[in-house]
Amino acid sequence: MIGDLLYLIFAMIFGLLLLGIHRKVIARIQRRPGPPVWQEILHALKFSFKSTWIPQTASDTLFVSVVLIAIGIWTAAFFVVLAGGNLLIIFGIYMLHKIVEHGFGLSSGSPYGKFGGVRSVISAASEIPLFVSVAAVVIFTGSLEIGDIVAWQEQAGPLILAVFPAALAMYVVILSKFPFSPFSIVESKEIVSGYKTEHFGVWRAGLEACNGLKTYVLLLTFIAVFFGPLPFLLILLAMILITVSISFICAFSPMLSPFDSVTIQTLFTGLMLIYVVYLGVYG
Amino acid sequence: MKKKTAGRIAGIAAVAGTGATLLSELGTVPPWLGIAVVVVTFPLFLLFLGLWWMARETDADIPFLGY
Amino acid sequence: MTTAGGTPLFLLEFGDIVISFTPYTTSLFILALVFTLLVIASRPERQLDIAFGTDAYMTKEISLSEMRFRRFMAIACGLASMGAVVTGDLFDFCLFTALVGICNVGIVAAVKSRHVQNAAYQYGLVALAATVLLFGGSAMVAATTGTLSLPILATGTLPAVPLAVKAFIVIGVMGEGMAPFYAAKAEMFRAPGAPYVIMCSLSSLLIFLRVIEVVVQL
Amino acid sequence: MIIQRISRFLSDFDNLMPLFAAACAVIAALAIISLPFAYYDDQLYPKSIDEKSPLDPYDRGGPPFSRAEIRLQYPNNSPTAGYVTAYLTPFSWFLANTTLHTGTTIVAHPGGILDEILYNTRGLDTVVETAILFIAFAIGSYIFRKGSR
Repeated sequence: MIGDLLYLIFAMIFGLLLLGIHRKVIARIQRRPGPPVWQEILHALKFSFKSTWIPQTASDTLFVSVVLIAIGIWTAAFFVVLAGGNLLIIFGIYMLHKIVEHGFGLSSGSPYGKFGGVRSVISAASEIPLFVSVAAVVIFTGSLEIGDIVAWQEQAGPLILAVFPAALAMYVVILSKFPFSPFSIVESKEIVSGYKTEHFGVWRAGLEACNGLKTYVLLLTFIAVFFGPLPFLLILLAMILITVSISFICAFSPMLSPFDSVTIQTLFTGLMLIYVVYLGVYG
Repeated sequence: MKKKTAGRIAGIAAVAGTGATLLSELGTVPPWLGIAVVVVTFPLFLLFLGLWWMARETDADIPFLGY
Repeated sequence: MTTAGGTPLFLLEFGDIVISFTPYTTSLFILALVFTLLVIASRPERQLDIAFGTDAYMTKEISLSEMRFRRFMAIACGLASMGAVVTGDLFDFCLFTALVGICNVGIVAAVKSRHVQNAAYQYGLVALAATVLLFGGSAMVAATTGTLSLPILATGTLPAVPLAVKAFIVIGVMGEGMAPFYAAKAEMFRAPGAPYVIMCSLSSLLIFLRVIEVVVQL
Repeated sequence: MIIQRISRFLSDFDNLMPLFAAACAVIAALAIISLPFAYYDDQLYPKSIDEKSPLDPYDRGGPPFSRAEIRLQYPNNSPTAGYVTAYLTPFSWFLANTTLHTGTTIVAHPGGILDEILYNTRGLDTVVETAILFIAFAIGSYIFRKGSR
């Protein structure tokens, strides 16, 4: 159990490292030198050393507590995955990250933050593909407990072979949460930093910590659900590989305009829905 | 917030989190309770640790306003 | 007795309606509770507006009476979503969902912005229409299975609910909570008063998360 | 591009109602195609419809103020089901077991009094139903007052 605590801190740092690798790979593809891979870890530390206060226009309780909630929900998600808990809880937490984004964006009173928050509401449509992939997983494994799903894969092989479209849907979901992706409209540069604009100092450091943990947990869930039981080092390797593949997509594609991003994700959801109904009826 | 307060809260959160984890390992409290305590205390610990190590111990400088 | 959300930790009995706390519904319940407490504790932010082309900017203040009313609505919305995520009865779930829908309109009804109110009006119309599907769906569930109790429906011993009926319930919840029909909700979000406005989106996400569990186990 | 056209249509909230109506129409069509649904007649509320009664669809049968026969989902949770006082909120249940004055407080609970009229058993439903009405009334009155100021 104490090991779990250390693992939690490791997950946070490794998640930040993955984000750093992400930036580095994008930079190298675009023929820039790019920051060192541990840049995001340094970022988190740097922000925690900066001066901290609360903007005068902000709704202060919300402004601060939303940072606590952001770290809290992903800590909970981490333990749920670790314990092989319910997949629905993970997705619930994923959806709640939206609320956290709204809270970040709206609580400060800044117009940039507000636009980030409003875009986060618009992009809520990207959550739907996720649920459709759950349905496909349930049809095959008959359970929503991550432990059961992993156990099922021990006998029947990785789920990604059985339900490839569902894995693709979940991949898109992870992609939309990565910075610089075509779907990351909530933090695009024309609205400064989107919902994070007004959170600086320790608040931002907390957000960075949450981002690291979030990246780790999402990738861990993806690997556990679609690749089955892997040894620890192989999991880390798989995470790096998935991150690199996402970096390639991010490097080669422009960011979509907000409503286009949603439309494309919605179309994708429609396809997934048809696939799941097909699976449910004929599978 | 004073440096001392922030440090204390971070300390309490750290002790509570590790304590609950230890207790659940020993079987005194059920495992879910240990996890729940960690979920609550971990964010508190992180934030107040940050607030603690950057907090000023003296008064701030007079800001430069002469543009 | 295992449901899609896990084995119930305990069941709270309200006569023939049972409120079930599975790990899943409990976590949703706690989140709704936390945000409701936040609504009670926090004051609205003062939104900044920049007048384009000039250096001028102004803050939008929320008057006390408006704040009170919106806080009341946001708390009601929080309570409704708490009810919706834990209830173990389909009809009851539909009722709570309808309550969430009407509270969402209430949260922004007091805002003095024509644009926001127009969006809220459209949203209100959709929420109104969605109740037909919602209650129609639950009535059809009762007709085809003879029960409304979700834990009993989850046992899988009853006749299967037709796919179209499940779709009725899902689209009803979508109409109430507006998950994919996001346009109006996004416009409603432009209203000042962050803690209250967040409740709109939190409640709709929560009922949506819950309906996934409900539909999976029907 | 077609995607841009779609997203422009979606982004206008005035198009919301047509969009939702279209979605409803599609699903209703789906429901009509999949008809008939099997009717499961072992119901919670056993019905004996007397078409000759002047109260026809609303005649719930049985003499008033006596126990109505209801097939319960959870019989052990509601020992008093079928009686007029079947549903008591936890607080009034506590009062009823400790004092002799619940009868005077039951009217204060919306569920209590409405149950008498409606269902005899599903008390929580009636509480939520009235809550919806109250909220709608609150919004309506607030907007009305705001307009008159």
